[in-house]
Amino acid sequence: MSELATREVDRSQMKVSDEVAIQISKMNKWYGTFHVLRDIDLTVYRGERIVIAGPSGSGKSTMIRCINRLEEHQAGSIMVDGIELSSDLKNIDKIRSEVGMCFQHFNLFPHLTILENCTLAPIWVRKIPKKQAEETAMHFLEKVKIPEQANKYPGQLSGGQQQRVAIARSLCMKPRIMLFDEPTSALDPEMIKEVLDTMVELAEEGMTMLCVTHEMGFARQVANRVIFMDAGQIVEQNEPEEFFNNPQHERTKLFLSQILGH
Amino acid sequence: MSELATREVDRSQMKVSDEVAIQISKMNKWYGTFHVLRDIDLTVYRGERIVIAGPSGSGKSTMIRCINRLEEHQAGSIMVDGIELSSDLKNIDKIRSEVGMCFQHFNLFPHLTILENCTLAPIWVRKIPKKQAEETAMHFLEKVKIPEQANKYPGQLSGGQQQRVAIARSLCMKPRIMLFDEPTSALDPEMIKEVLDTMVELAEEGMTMLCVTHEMGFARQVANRVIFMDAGQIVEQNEPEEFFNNPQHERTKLFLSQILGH
Amino acid sequence: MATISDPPERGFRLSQLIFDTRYRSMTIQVVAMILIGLLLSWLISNTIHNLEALGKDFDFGFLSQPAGYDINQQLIDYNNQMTHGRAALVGILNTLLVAVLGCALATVLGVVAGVLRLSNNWIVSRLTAVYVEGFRNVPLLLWIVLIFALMTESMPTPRDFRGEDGSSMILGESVAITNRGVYIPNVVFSRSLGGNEVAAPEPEAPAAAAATTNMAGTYGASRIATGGAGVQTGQTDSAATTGAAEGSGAEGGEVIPTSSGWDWLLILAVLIAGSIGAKVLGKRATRIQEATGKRPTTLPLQIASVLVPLIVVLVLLGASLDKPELGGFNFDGGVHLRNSLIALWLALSLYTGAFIAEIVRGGILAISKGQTEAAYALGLRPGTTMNLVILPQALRVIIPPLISQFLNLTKNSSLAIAVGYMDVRSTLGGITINQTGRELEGMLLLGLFYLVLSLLISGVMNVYNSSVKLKER
Amino acid sequence: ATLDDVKARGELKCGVSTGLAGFSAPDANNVWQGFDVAYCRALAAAVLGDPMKVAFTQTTGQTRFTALASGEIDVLARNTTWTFSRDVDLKFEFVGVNYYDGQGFIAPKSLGVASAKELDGATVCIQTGTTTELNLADFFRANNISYEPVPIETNAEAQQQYLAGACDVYTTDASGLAATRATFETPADHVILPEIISKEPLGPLVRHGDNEWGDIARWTLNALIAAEEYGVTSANIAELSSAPTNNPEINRLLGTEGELGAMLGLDAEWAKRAIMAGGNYGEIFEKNIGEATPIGLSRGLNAQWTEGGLLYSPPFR
Amino acid sequence: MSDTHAQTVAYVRDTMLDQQDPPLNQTGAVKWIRENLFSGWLNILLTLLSLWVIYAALSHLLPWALRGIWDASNLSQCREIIAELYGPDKPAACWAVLAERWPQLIFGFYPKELYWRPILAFLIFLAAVAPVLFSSVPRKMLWVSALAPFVLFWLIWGGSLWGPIAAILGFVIGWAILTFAAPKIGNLISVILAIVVPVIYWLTLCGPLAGALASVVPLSLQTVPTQNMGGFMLATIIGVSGIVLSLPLGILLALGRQSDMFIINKFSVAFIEIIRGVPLIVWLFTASLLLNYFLPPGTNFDLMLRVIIMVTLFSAAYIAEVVRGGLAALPKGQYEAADALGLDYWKSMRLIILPQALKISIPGIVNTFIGLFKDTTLVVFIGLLDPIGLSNSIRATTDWNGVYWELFVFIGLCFFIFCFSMGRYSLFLEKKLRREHR
Ligand SMILES: Nc1ncnc2c1ncn2[C@@H]1O[C@H](COP(=O)(O)OP(=O)(O)OP(=O)(O)O)[C@@H](O)[C@H]1O
Ligand SMILES: Nc1ncnc2c1ncn2[C@@H]1O[C@H](COP(=O)(O)OP(=O)(O)OP(=O)(O)O)[C@@H](O)[C@H]1O
Ligand SMILES: NC(=O)CC[C@H](N)C(=O)O
Ligand SMILES: [Mg+2]
Ligand SMILES: [Mg+2]
Repeated sequence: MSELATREVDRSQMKVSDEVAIQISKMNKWYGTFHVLRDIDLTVYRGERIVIAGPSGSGKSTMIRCINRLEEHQAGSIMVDGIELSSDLKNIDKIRSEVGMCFQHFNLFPHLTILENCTLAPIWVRKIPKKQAEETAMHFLEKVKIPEQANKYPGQLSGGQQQRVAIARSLCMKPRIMLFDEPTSALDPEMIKEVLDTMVELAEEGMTMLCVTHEMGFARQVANRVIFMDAGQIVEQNEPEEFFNNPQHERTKLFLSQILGH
Repeated sequence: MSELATREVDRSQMKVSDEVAIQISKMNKWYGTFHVLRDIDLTVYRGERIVIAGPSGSGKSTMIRCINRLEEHQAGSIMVDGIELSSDLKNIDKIRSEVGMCFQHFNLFPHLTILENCTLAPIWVRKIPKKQAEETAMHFLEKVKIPEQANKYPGQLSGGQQQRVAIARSLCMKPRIMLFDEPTSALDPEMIKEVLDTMVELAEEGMTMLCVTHEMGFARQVANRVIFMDAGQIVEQNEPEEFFNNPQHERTKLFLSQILGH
Repeated sequence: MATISDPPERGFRLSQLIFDTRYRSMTIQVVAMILIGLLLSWLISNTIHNLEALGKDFDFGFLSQPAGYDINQQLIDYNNQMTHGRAALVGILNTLLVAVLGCALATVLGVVAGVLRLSNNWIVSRLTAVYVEGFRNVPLLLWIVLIFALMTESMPTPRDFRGEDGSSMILGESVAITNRGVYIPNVVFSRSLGGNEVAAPEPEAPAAAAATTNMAGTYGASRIATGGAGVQTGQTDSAATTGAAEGSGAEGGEVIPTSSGWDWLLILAVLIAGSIGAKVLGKRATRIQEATGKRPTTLPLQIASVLVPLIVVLVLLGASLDKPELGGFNFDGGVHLRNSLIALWLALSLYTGAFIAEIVRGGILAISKGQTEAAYALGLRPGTTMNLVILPQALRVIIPPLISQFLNLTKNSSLAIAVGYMDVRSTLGGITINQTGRELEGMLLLGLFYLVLSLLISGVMNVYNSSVKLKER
Repeated sequence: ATLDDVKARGELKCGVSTGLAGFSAPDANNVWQGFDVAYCRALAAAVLGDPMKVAFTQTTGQTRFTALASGEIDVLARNTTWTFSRDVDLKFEFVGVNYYDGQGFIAPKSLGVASAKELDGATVCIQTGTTTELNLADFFRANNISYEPVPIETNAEAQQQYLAGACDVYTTDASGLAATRATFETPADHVILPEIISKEPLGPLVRHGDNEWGDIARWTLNALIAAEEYGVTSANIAELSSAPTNNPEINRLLGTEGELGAMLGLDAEWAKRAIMAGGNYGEIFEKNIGEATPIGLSRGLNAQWTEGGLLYSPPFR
Repeated sequence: MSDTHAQTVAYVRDTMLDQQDPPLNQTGAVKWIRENLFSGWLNILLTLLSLWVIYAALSHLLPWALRGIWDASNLSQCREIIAELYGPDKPAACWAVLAERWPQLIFGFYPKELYWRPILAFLIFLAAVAPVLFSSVPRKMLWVSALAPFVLFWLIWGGSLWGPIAAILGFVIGWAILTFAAPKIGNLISVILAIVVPVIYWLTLCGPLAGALASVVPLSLQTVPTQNMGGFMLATIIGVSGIVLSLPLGILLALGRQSDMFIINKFSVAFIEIIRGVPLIVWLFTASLLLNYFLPPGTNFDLMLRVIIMVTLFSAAYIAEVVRGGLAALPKGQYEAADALGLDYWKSMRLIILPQALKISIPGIVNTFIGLFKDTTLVVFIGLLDPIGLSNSIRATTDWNGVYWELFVFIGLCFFIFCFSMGRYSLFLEKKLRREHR
């Protein structure tokens, strides 16, 4: 974290517009009879960088996945880019090609090379010529510092490299909104730094970002807003400064005391 | 490391005798045509604590595994406890029961409880009565602070706990020589401290130890000697003080600058 | 510092035979070798002694003696004056026939059932579960016997097709399902490459032949032909019309349509060429996609590239259908799929299909949900996801056990004995052994045949395995 | 030697068919009954003294010879035709003829065939591995007509196929046809066609080479036939054997005179026990397949030579 | 930060929400039916098709089965009763054949008055497998399992009790050599001795010893010859002995196939491939027809024994392949850790490798066993009276000529129950294993 801390991010440089990117209202979700998400209300503006924190099992991943409709919500509504998420297949396809996602467990395609992993969706969804798709892919692979691995298979990479490929792959679609689910879980401190740097760069370019992470350094430096979840609810949300220095809710205080003490 | 640093280890307490425990001379090893180890010369005296460091892929693990004959070397000789490692099964069995090994990936037996993992070899190799073996095992489990997990299975433990079981298991054979391969890789900082404490204790009892690690705090506090490897060769070896403060070789200097800067 | 001792002498001691890793394995192997050798020579010397005592010899001469028995289903020319060797060949072909048919149907059934079993439709998945568990847990032999009994007991006899109120043929009078099997139309050619005979100029003959052909023309349009070539409705139409035109146009000596191996070879060649063409089209589409990003629609073109040449060839050969007709005791003409073949085929396919269903299900489940999700998250459509992400991975899991199921099916076809299907076990391993008393030679040949077959199949599997393994790591 | 094996084992292993009414079939009490079975029982009685010490092995047309050749059974009594190649080439020894038979056809009355020559194009059920198969091929070739064989493993299956109409006619030994027809629900709906297309002398057989055992098997059969000729029945045998009668032939047969038993390697009463097991040939015939049974075969060729039949036992001397 | 989002920033929840019930269309029958049966036209079509299939099957089967006649002494009588009760042409089953013949289908020709013996044997068998199958049964019961084979053999075949006891003695000798002599003469030699000495004992001393003991204290049951065994009893005997015997052989073959020793490896591969490459039925014919050629002149042993040997070899080859998969699935680290602890080859196999490899292979092994059990029906072709063979001979009698479905349904059901429960057991194990090592 020390490295990040030394870097001065000019937060005012990052554009946040008035345009609403994601609008979640009164969203509820059950797994069977287990109430995972309760009355979630959240408005994300275009260009915002939001960090989602919370104890394990609080529903962070589930919420993120709902935005992509990898999970179906059962009550309330979610609007992404002005399109309401319903069972309409066409809407879902449209939204998914606009929303990138980087999984907690990478989910790389083991039968394709790194490069093919990165070009698959651009070619088949965006209908971009192969050559051009490969150029974009190499660009992002360079950004995460693994261009030399392009022709290897995922099984031949280390965990950290895999995680970087996952990030690059989701960026290759050039989505307007990115969802990151603990993008640094498998990395060692040196690598963490590199990845966070890349994300800061993206943030500077104005991409809307939702990031589940426990790297509070990232939250402090990059986020506009920190959202704290517990037991399926948003318990507190605030600007990072306020959130860390002056938490309001009891639950938040407890959590922060653990994280900071660590 | 701060914790370790505060602890004063009385290095003069640890006994180093003149007796040779391990004698490696002109040892070479190839994987196919890839020359992993080149002309390794190393003499370890009984009671010495040696830390082996070096970049990833430099052959540290391979060297340690040769001492146990988990890998066969192709040229030169290795003598352990005065016995030459050759294809003779009797010698190999004898050496293996004297040399404990703690693997980078633990290699616990998932079908046995923690206690059974620890007593298996004493009962079947050392032919120690079960009751006595269990007492020894509990002793070491207490040392690594997990006696309450004795009846669980490895799958039910967290990574850090597993690593500590692996250490305890190798100690239960009461080997005269211990080989540790990155014994703290899976641990969070808090746990690292606990494990290193245990190893310091063992060192104080006079066990011969070879430890691959990047925890330079440990090297500083406990080791008699630090060995630095690169590209299959021993590049530099020295007492910790000298090694850290006054490295001789260019490669060592580069490596230390990275590690210390991290 | 202690002095370093010299490396110990490298002399050879006897105890090294047991304790040195290098020599120990040699010792064990030599002992094993001797034991195996002793066992084999013991068995062989026993056999020699026993043969001597029985006054028999070991001789494959019987293969060239006349067989004397008839075989009902022959893929190659055979009659009871031909040799035992020829009879064995007929049996081998019959075995291969039922094995190939069985593998094909079992794959279809298994894939369908495996996919349906994963369906989120409760009734459908339950129903397929009943199918799978039912067939997996009851002996194959019982199924064979059961299906055979079902066919002989509940289907009408050919006799029942006589008269007004009896059973009638289905699919426009072209297919008859009887308890002796199913009679289906055969495709014959009036300009066969093997040459056509011309009917003897009997007074009624041309008229009758013309009538028959005319009928083919009339019904051809509304009929799906299921003959050996797998011809589809469209061509049948034109082919039959051609046949009709032929029939009415011919004067005097009527050409009798027949089919020869050459015709089928030509059709096969055309089919292969057509599918190569289709592949080329697909490749071209990929090239265009890589260059421009847009993939042109190729499916209709691909279908056409297979079908058009085929239709042309069929018209040129003057294809028509030879339908089964009720003769004296049985139906004449057409292709007779005997009960024994059908029962064996169905039972083998249903049984193996149940196992394949489980393999397919397991293969699809083995590809973790994360893969589908990742593909969806990238915006891929379900169809594309299946083709580009799931199937390539699932196939690696599915193919090896699938092939060993094919192997099992082939071996299980030896249960033909239960329904009197004349496979290689019934001819070479049954009647021939029985008539000649050459059980040792016969069983040896039979075992060798199956062994070679299964080694071939598992060889193919190994090649496949290593080819996909290379890609992965 | 087989005799020693049998004695050591205390049990005779006899191969029979897989079930042919009147010839061999187990009843509900698990006891095998029938004409072929009776011969095995007689042989067991002669050799072991107890007609029940027989282990029956079911054999099909295909498995019977290999079973006998491999020693799995000691004797095969399974309406097997005595042919040259079986005797010479397959290396077996037929010990006699217990039923003179010929191959016939059975067809449903409704089919309306009166002669086998009208069967052009018919579907014919046959048992595989039999002479039937070969005779059939010859018959149709000789008459230049075609047929479609449906090969079948056992008589029971053949019967099922035939009754279900899967074949137009069923052909096998005439005795087998009669036995099969007898078990039909309405036997009267089926006719046995007049042609008998072959000679089928059926008899028990043993392996080549063990002549002592062959002799025992042969003379047991002959004893049954001779007993009928001399009027020795299960009813009067006790009386006839208690003391020598004035017929020396009977005396030698029943062991009250001469050394015939010892010559065979058996005791003197071997034939007496064989006959007591199920009666003489005539009794066995009448009880299992005779006119009083559902099978209803008349003696015909199988009458004693004295009554115009072919049964003729060599003299016991 | 712009202040446009003031309303969303600084959101603090003051009261925690309670857990609510999901909306009605998310639970209950309505949701279930909508989601599971009628979501989308394809699904509706499939549902209707399935319902039709079910209706068609049941409407044919149920009346036939339920109307069935249980009380008749032969088929024609049965048909008369049906015609009388339901009128002509109404399908109805004649279960009477089962009522009359079921003992035959189950026990074959085993003497009626001795039925208690196989039944008792079956119960003992169940007790003996319980500790092997379920880890919750006390471990002490394993002794029952070890002794059971001998007791079962004695109960089923009868004869003198001393035979099995003398045979057990051989195992005791082997065990004694292993435990007492091994420290003195070394492992390899003692293993060899522990195999050779008992074999010599069985071949020479065992028989006379049993005979001598029997003449002192005759403890014996009435002997029942093999020919009298049939039906499901026969299938079970062949199946169970095949299963028990093939497992150790299969494991050895798998180890052999994994071995680096060229000859051992090639021999195992050849054995496995040859056995698997040829259909079981050909092997059975070999057992019944050809085995006598390969044995010394004059040897002649029981057909059932020969079948058991063949079936054992056959399934051993399959088990070897399954176990090999399990061995290959173990990470290399497990082998290394065992080596590093100083365990020798056999100890590391016994204590570390095999327990894990076998656990992984259990589903495959159980499937092999199901297959083996089903394959016992093939013995009908070599003249043993398995259930299908018996159904043929029942049909060969005048009384029951023409009965098919009833017998097939009964036999099929019995096999289904056996095999299905074995399959469920393997699922149970699989789930349990998954729970144990996440
Ligand atoms: N398919 C499912 N069925 C039932 N419960 C589920 C399912 N998936 C998740 N859950 C439960 O939902 C809750 C929220 O899960 P989620 O993955 O969103 O947690 P999270 O906040 O991402 O935690 P973590 O930080 O550990 O990733 C958890 O309690 C989990 O047990
Ligand atoms: N089985 C093998 N075949 C070929 N090369 C191997 C094999 N095992 C290891 N190597 C190579 O040998 C070199 C040394 O490996 P080793 O595991 O000893 O490295 P290390 O110093 O322990 O590294 P790390 O710190 O990453 O554990 C590496 O470059 C590796 O790629
Ligand atoms: N039908 C039969 O089983 C016997 C047929 C004939 N008697 C033969 O020996 O071949
Ligand atoms: Mg999560
Ligand atoms: Mg290493």
